[in-house]
Amino acid sequence: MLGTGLLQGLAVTAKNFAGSFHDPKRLTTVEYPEKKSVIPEAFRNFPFLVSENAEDPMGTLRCVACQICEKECPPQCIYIEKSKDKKPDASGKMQIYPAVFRIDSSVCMNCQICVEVCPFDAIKMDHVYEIATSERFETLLLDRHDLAKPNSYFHQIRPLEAAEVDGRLTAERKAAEEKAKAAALAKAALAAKPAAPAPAAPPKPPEQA
Amino acid sequence: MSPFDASPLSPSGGAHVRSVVDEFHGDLLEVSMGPHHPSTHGVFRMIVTLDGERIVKLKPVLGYLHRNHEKIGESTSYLGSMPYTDRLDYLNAMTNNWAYALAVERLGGLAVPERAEYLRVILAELSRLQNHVCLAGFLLQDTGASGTPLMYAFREREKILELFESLSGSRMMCNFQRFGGCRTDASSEWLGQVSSLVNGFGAFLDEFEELITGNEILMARTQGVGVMKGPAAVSAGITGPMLRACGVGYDIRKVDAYGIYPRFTFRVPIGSHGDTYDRYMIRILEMRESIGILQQALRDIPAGPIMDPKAKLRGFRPKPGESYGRIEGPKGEIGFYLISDGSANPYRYRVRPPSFVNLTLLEDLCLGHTIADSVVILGSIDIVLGEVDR
Amino acid sequence: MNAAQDTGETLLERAPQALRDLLTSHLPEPWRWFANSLIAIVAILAVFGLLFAALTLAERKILGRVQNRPGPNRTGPFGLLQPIADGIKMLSKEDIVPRDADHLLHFLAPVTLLASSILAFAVIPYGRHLIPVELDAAVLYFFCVGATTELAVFMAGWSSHNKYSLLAAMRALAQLISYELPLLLSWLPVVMISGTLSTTGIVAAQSAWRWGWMPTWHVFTPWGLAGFVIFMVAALAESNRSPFDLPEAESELIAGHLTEYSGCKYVFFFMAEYFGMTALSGMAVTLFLGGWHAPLPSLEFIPSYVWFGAKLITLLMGFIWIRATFPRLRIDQLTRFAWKFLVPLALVNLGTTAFWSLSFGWTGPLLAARCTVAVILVVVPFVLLGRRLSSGLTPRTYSYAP
Amino acid sequence: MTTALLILIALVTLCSAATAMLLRNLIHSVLLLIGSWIGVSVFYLFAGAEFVAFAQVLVYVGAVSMVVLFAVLLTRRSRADMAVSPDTQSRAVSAVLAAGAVLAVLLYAVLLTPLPSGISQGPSANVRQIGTELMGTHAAALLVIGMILTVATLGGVVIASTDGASKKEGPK
Repeated sequence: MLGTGLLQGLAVTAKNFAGSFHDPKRLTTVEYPEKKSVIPEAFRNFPFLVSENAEDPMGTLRCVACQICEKECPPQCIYIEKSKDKKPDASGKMQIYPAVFRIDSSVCMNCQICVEVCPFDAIKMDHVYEIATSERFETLLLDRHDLAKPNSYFHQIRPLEAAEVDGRLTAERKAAEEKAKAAALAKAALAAKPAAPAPAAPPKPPEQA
Repeated sequence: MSPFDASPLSPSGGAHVRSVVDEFHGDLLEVSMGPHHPSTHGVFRMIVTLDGERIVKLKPVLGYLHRNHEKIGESTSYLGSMPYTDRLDYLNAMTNNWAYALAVERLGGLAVPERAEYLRVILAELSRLQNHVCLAGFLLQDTGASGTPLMYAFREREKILELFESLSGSRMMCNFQRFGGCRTDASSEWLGQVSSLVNGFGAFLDEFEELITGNEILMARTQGVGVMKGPAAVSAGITGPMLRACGVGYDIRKVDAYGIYPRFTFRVPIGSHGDTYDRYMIRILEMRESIGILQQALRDIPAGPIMDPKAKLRGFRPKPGESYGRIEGPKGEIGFYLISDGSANPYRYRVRPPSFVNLTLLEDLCLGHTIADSVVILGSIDIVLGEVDR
Repeated sequence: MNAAQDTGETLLERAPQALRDLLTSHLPEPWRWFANSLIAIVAILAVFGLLFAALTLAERKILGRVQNRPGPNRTGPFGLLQPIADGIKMLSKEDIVPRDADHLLHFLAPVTLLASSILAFAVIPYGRHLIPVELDAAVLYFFCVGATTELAVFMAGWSSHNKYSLLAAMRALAQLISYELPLLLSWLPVVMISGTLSTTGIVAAQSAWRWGWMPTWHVFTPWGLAGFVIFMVAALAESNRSPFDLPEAESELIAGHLTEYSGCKYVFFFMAEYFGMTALSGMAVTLFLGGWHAPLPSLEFIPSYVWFGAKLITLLMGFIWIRATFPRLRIDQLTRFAWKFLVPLALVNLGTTAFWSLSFGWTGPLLAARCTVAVILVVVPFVLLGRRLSSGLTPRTYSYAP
Repeated sequence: MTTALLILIALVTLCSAATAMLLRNLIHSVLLLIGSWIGVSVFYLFAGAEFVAFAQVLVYVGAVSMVVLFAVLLTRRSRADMAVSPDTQSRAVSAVLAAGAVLAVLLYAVLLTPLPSGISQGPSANVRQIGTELMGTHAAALLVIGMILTVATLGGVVIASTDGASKKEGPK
């Protein structure tokens, strides 16, 4: 009362003024272009497509054009066209691949649902954020060449998640290979029999972690 | 009758002021405040009729941010609506997510594991902290406090947002809750960060209150301004801190006991005057209670799964039926009403937005006050236009 | 005074004078007066123009630090070139005048405002020998040029043909009517005590040392302190600074009378605000803080204008500090504060001053009685009026729902 | 040189006063009136009456003009006022009559006042002398004027507060 509240307020601002010079807890600003704040691993901003190999990204995309993400994307910013032919994937199995894979990043709202529903760990969320551009259509409509980034990049931005995904994938591939080997053995053993076992099923969708 | 017509609720002698309008027709100044106005909290517009500086009529104009949220919800899968709920009250994605998840869980009969319930409480209370701290900052900004309280508030909010980011991947558009649990688990070091933040938050609140709560100018600007009476508030459907500031001790965390809230001991502060100062102070006091809840939750959080194994994200088709999930959001009762016809999309998707309902009494609160008060009253209602317009 | 002259006449003390005489000495005698005046005008514009630039930066830096951010630091080292960048930006902006505005008044308003705020610098004694114009009624002159500032704000608000600006114009008028009176009443005691309206005379009246070390500035007397505080509060209102920045109240009136101004005219308003603030602070220094006198006898070797500058800058920092802390008052509260608190307080203060001057000769125990009575005469009205003003406004305690 | 300047100022003063009467825009009229007040104060300055000049600006430009402006802005145009047509012959006649009466009184006063012929060095009254005069010789008159003004102010407040009934119910 009688101005004591005002004086108290002045004391607090004076304290903060002094504190901003010596107390890092008070001056929390990160001066952006020179310094950048540490991005947590979970940070997500726009999807990218994981390819196994940096040299040949288009040949080693994990995506098999199953179109689940296209269906589930809430703002429907993904457009996929399946290929007519098949290409061997990382484990050498013949797979359909996306002939067209486009993401309209001006529509995308970074919700990560495409990542959650992808059964092949083929689409992941990126860490980029300096993506301002002055052109609406050519630069924001990303096609598969823009989207493809190698697995090593994935390891770089999300080491924990990438390690977990890689472990799971190698385990699955090993299992598939063993199954195929067993199938081949069985085939060789029962060469006379006409019916060949069906090709190995695609790896099962990962359980929700 | 539209809530903006002359109503018997009028708490501030509005009826009398109206008669003055008739006497001096045509000599009043009509000012269109917004949608481009520094203090309308987004794209809100008030058509204010002024007699000198005194408000004799106020007509809110809504809808500048309308984007068909409810209709989109009816054509999107249950999962697909979750990120849209982030964008309702974009300060409180976590609580919006929870309310929507609650509605879907009730529709699909899903259980939520223990750990997920604790995580939800922690995130909801953190969300409450950062919402209230923002509100206090914005309200003081509206009284003209040159940004200092707002900056202090945002400094603390930033810490909470960073926690949200490291858990959910996004600062504001968290999209974190799922039906039957949460999307990712919180690491123990994340919980440790939360607990150090929570332990430091009390000191911040003390400093903030020392800065401004006892300030005579603030008291002069807010005490007795925009007085709302309890019965009027109840009949207008007002919820949250707005309602509690007029002395009605109604808190869905206590009344509805959703989630695991009955396990925590906390008090519900209520005001006695129903004016802007009470609305401000109730939020400050609620933050102190939230700190208590957070400390209990962080102490008790068990290990275990975070998703109901029955829950499935893709192709979720609940049985035909309807459900209403509501929680005590920072701004009031945020509820989602869903009707399922057994398909992958809800047949009806309806949001009960606290901001919008709380806004209905704006004219009654402002009548007879000055144009400067109208800005402060609007600030004390705590609206987010993403939720008002949907 | 003589003692001060003996010790204070250092080379530095006379430096501004010497420099001026050096420049004008080769001129013929009849031109010298004109040249001297011109030099004084240029010096004032240069010094206070630079101070204005520095103040805008300082204000932003201090506000930033108070708000826990670094403030502008992109332009030049530590952001020191920021005022230049601001200037270039503002001056290169398009000058937009609303179609329905009153073009002549819209143009005249910033010019009038800037002119009148610069005129106020004429009578302030900046140092022992530094006073641009020696006037018999200098204090009166100062406040009479200051009176036109709000008129210019009104012109700006009214001519803009904008409803927010019109409201701002009304507020400016109400604010001026309310705060002119306490402002005038607050310095009357100084005139009563020093018996002169001339600024040099008022400074001279504060030149003595009590007990050999304590300066006899007016602020160190009970009535002087009260007068100083009233003066500064009224000065905040006169210069439209927070918490009395109602004409340009951003949160309700967008920018008030400045809403329809851009480019160079906007800069004029901005400059005028800072010039007005500086001039009022300078007058406060002159009236209450001993003008250019040093605070201790042993510090008199430092030139007088340095002391004046130091006091001036301290007061200006106070303005910024207050802006960083307080919310804004409402217009009715502002006028009530003036009429029900400041004016009565200033009137009582006149009485206190009368008592002080009547009891001039009291010594010994009577001196103690004199001080006590004066303090009581200041404190009791303050408490009573403050209580009345803030009746019903209290911090509250809250209950919890059962 | 000085005479030319004085004539110029006199012309500006008179012109702004005349235009102030003729303009239909009240705000412009008030601003022109202020201009003429400033012109008058410049005359005082030339006459060596510093104090009166500054007081003139302070009181008239600083305060009276504000009150006039305030009154202009706050006056509500009621329908009764609108009904009176602005320029009728009868109004013109009464205006001329009133102006003539005022002029007559002023002329009478001016002609009666014994003006010193030739340029005399005006009484170099400084502020102190004016103060002593006011507080000594003319103290009674000053007090009476003060009382009258105070009463007038109080009366104004009383009249203005008749519509305070609605204010009582408003916020404090």
